[in-house]
Amino acid sequence: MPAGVFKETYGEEIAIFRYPIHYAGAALGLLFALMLPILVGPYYMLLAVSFLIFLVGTVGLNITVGLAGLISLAHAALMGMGAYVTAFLAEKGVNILVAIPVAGLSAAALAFILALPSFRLKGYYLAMASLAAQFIIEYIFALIDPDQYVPIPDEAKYLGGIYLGRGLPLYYTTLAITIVSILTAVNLGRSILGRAMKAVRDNDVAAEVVGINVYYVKAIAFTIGGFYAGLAGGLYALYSSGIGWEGFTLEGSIEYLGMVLIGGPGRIVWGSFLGVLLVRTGWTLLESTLADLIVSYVAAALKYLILGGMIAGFIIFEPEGLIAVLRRFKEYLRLWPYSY
Amino acid sequence: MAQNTKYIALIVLVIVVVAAAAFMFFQKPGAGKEEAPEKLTVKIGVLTDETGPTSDVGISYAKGVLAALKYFNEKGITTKDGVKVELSWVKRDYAYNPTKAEEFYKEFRDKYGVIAVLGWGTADTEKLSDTIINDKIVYISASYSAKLTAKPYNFFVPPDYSTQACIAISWIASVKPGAKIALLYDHKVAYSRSPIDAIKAAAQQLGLEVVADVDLPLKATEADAERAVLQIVDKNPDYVWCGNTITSCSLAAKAMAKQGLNAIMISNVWGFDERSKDMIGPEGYGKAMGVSPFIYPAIARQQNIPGINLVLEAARAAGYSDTDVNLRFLQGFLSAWLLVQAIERVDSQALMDKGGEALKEVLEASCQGQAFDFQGLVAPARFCPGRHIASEQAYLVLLNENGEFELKGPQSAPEGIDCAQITIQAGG
Amino acid sequence: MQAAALEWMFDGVWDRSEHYAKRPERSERPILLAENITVKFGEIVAVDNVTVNVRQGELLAIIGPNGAGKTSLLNVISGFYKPVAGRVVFKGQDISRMPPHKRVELGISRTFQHSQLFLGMTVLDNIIVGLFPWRRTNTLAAAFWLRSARKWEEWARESVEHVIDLLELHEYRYRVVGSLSPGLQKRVDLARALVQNPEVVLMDEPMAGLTREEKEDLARAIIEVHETQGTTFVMVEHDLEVVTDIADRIIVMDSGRVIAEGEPEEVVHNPRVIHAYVGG
Amino acid sequence: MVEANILVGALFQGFVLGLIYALIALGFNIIYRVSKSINFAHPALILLVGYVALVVSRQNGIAAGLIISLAVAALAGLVLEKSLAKPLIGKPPVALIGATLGAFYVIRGVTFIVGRFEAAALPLQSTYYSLGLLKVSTNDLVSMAVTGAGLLGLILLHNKTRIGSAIRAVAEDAEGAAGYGLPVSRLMTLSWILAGLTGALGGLALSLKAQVNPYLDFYAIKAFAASILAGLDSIGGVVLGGLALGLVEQLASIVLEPYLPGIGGHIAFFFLLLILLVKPYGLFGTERIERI
Repeated sequence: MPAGVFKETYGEEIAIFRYPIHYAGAALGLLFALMLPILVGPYYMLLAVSFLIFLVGTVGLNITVGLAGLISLAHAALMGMGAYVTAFLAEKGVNILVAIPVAGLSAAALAFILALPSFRLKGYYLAMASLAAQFIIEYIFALIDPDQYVPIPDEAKYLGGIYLGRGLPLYYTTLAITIVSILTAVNLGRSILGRAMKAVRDNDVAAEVVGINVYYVKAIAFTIGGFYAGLAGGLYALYSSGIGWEGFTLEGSIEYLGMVLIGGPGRIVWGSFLGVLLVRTGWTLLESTLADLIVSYVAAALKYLILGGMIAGFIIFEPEGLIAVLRRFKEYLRLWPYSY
Repeated sequence: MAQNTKYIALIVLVIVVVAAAAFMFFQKPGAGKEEAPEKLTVKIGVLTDETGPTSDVGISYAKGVLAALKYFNEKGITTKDGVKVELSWVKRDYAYNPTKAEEFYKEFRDKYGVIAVLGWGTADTEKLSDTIINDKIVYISASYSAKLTAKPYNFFVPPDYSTQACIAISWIASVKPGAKIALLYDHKVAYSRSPIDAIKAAAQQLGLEVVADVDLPLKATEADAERAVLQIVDKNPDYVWCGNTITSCSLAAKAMAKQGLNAIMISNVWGFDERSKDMIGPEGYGKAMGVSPFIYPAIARQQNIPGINLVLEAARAAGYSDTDVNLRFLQGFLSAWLLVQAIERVDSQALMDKGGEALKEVLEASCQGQAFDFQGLVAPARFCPGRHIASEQAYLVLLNENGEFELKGPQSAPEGIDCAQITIQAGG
Repeated sequence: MQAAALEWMFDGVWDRSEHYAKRPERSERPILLAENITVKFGEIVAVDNVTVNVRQGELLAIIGPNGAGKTSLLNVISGFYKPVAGRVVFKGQDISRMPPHKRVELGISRTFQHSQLFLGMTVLDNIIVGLFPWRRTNTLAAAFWLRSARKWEEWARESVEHVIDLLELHEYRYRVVGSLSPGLQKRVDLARALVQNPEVVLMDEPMAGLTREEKEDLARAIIEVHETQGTTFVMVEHDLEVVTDIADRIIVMDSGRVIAEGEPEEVVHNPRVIHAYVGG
Repeated sequence: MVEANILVGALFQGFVLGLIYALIALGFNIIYRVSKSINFAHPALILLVGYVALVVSRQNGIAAGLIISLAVAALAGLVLEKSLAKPLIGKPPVALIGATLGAFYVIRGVTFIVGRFEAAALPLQSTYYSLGLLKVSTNDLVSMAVTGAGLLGLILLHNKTRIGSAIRAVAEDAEGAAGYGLPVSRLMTLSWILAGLTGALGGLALSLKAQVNPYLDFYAIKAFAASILAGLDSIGGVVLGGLALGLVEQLASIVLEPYLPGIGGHIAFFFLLLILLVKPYGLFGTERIERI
């Protein structure tokens, strides 16, 4: 806690922005986010859009995995649920800005059903249940989407004459929804519900005995995670001309889990941010660089080797993720040159 | 509280200012016209699957594409009006993940400004088929779904799956009139289902009888294949259509031999190639064949088809051995070759002004004009607006009793029945 | 109707008195009754047909050698173990089938022998989590940090500050509990129970592993709560000295059975107890 | 009505696949017993074995393929134990789940380098025999021999040998076993190697029955369902679970396929979810008593 800052109310103490530096940081960050289209070309702007979409999804998984400690391997399927619901509604002529929240809610409903096993299961059993769920949902997608492609009609993507599906409107729409998602996630994290999730994660037996309805908390953690996954799916439908179930397979779920575990489980915003930046966006950029330098199959194998190695490595050496590494680095810089 | 309000007001102000600035910044005036230079660079995107679920064929296909691009680039490409063209390509492996494919496509489009994409399978081609219309980017792929023939910017070298299947049916009718056919394919996979309606219609028209329609999973084990075969065995089919990929089709052929089903299996183009010999094994010799619009490279060499020397030369120049040149390599090579031929027919000014649209126009000009010729490796291709069916001709390749591939045909599509149209109308 | 629904969604009603109900006077009336309880682990009988009657406002201690079934009995009362036979009655209501968290809501809180704190969280959060059953916000209100969420947070903080004062935990508020000494962890554990303003506190070996000084601090805090708020305590304890000092009544268990019951003085001199402790 | 020959053929094939599922599921079971967690790298190991066997047997014959792939799988088990399981002793089981998921990807990468994910068949000459309604091939016989030997060997090792009882003791109570002077750490290593070996045998049999292709790991994931049916700590139960899964798959395909195409390949997951919902510790598994 920086010196010279005193809080007068309890409310101030748990505010999101507690110190002047927080305000400055938030303002600068927002400014950067808003000006990004000016700073970079259209391709990087679209890359940023896909970054934001997956950030929303990862924030959701970070609540399920990081806060509540429930391993979920069905996150990509939940995202798919959101995308399919959006596609279905858009087909029916519903505006996409209406469809996206509905997508979130329907994915949340599905997640709630998936959470039912978590009432009786923990740890490895839950991981297996969600794995089964991932395959079952994938199978159902394949049945309802036999063409492996559902187009999202452009007509649904208009807001007062502005086409939201590309360029700046796409970027700002995604950014706005992402910011709201992140703020609500932070609020949930600092609420009693968020604390109860952490309690369930740290010691679910004791949590039950000290008065936490563990079933309820687990279910709600899963449901909230599902909501954000669905939201990401809806955003994805906005960004994309069409969806196919092959985009929401187990590999996607593992990648999501990797982003949470590498970035920083339990650090909803910054952990997810770093995870997506490194695992998804960073990798896309790296792949573009590598593709010109080395033989493609080596690059392809590297994808598996590096992502897998990082997941295992972080769990063994730094379970708190990249965010903890950065924090230590920051502390080191702060104290430099006196290392004590 | 008051302090918070102040900050919020500040932030809102910043948002408004920046957003306004951003919008203004992006209203750039259109780029001015330039004079035709000595040399043009054409940007091409290459999407491949070299690590995903279809990589068993995707790797060879990608090699073929790259070998062709390198070869023609070095040999020199000139447009119709004599301007030298240099190809510059960006390759990305999307591992059959449509999400990734879209990301890479947007990279191609917005970062590199490609005017054509050499794509791969159902996952990327179908997904991008609407986007490319807006972006005016020509998309040449190895997904031969009939649906794509109606899309203005999708092209491929051989006939579509439905037409290919109809060619097979027509061949059966010519060899054995009134034959009984059983269908084995994955009922929930777009690629496998795609030609089924056309097959049924063609069979009816040609007096053949479809006696069974059984699900055979794409991810099959011997157990699945045997179960499927057992379900058709007492229907006594003369021919079995296998609409899947090579693993499950070769398992089906084995199961047929095991269960003593005396019929010939005809596989879809992705269900049968050089590997079938080993994967089916001696017990299936003489009982399995595949539809192929392309002449297998090994056969092409035996028959001295002129085009194969070009392909081999390109492969060697790119550092591949002759054994690398298989059917899939050839398919990739031909896709790239089609693009090169289109560039050679385009007017340099049109190419500069209209990009992909100019390529689309010359490709479609072949409808009435000169066809794209591939020196005998595949039937010459013509594309008509709204109907991009390159040709209506394919071979049937039999794995004969000696374990050698034997070319039958070329066979033409049945008269008076529009197989692609049937598939498009059925919505698959 | 609509207004009520909106209020529920965005501004849950919070009545302070609900949580701080006034305690009845101390009396002989039983507040908690565990009747004919039997607990088995496979073939092993941990608790064998035990009946314990806890009176309103008393400080009851359950003592006995290791493996006597004390903790198992406590686990049955708090709902963590399902007994093979018997029932638990709290204020006239049979709570035998109630899940543990519901019992907390009714007014039975507990502490643990080995620290069962949430090690990744701060002291403050560990204590606030105890107020989970009394939360008056829903997910939507929490997500948008609506007035109900903010007000509840403030209310919760006041409640927590109250027990922090009581147990003198001021300087550790923001410390992650994993880094605290065992003695402090026990205090946080007790704080988490007390913030729930329980009618009955079940304590499982609160003194185990503490230094003498820490024991005295803890005992003082317990007595203070006991006397000022009239809270009933049921304490499983090993340390006879502490027990005889502070307990109103003692129950002695051995091998899953109750072997003695009564005032501290008489129990300590009971020959069966001496036998169980010394001779056993 | 289903014809007899279809039913007989499907039941027999279900049985053969069931043995394979059982053997692969035993790999999960062995790891669970000593490390109290699921080894998510196991499916990738199956994939690796398939490709190693393919690549080696092309050059040096099927026997060499068998030996080398067994050696590779044992080595992989050893490396997994040393690099993941050992450092994570004492951490919650979720940590090992995450770490082995990472290993799943790493092994996939290695497999890719080894075999480029091509689709091919192991070079084994097939002959067919007819037993009335039932047709049997060399592939069936070899698969049954390999899996049967593997299962029998493991059960004997587990029940009749000193190593087996030592591993059982470690599985029951690692600290207690250490107290009796058992080399717990060595036994854990041995268990991981053993799991690798069973995976190799299962993977080889699977490569025969499904040919070598990039989605072999999918079948290994389905074997999860077999391992959970009877409870993760019962060896006999796992064998039953595997057989049940193999048969259910085939029967479901016959009965439900007309309504739900491809259900046979996915019924395992419905099966798995149902068991987890209804009887999470399996039919014969024991619920762990938690203490506070």
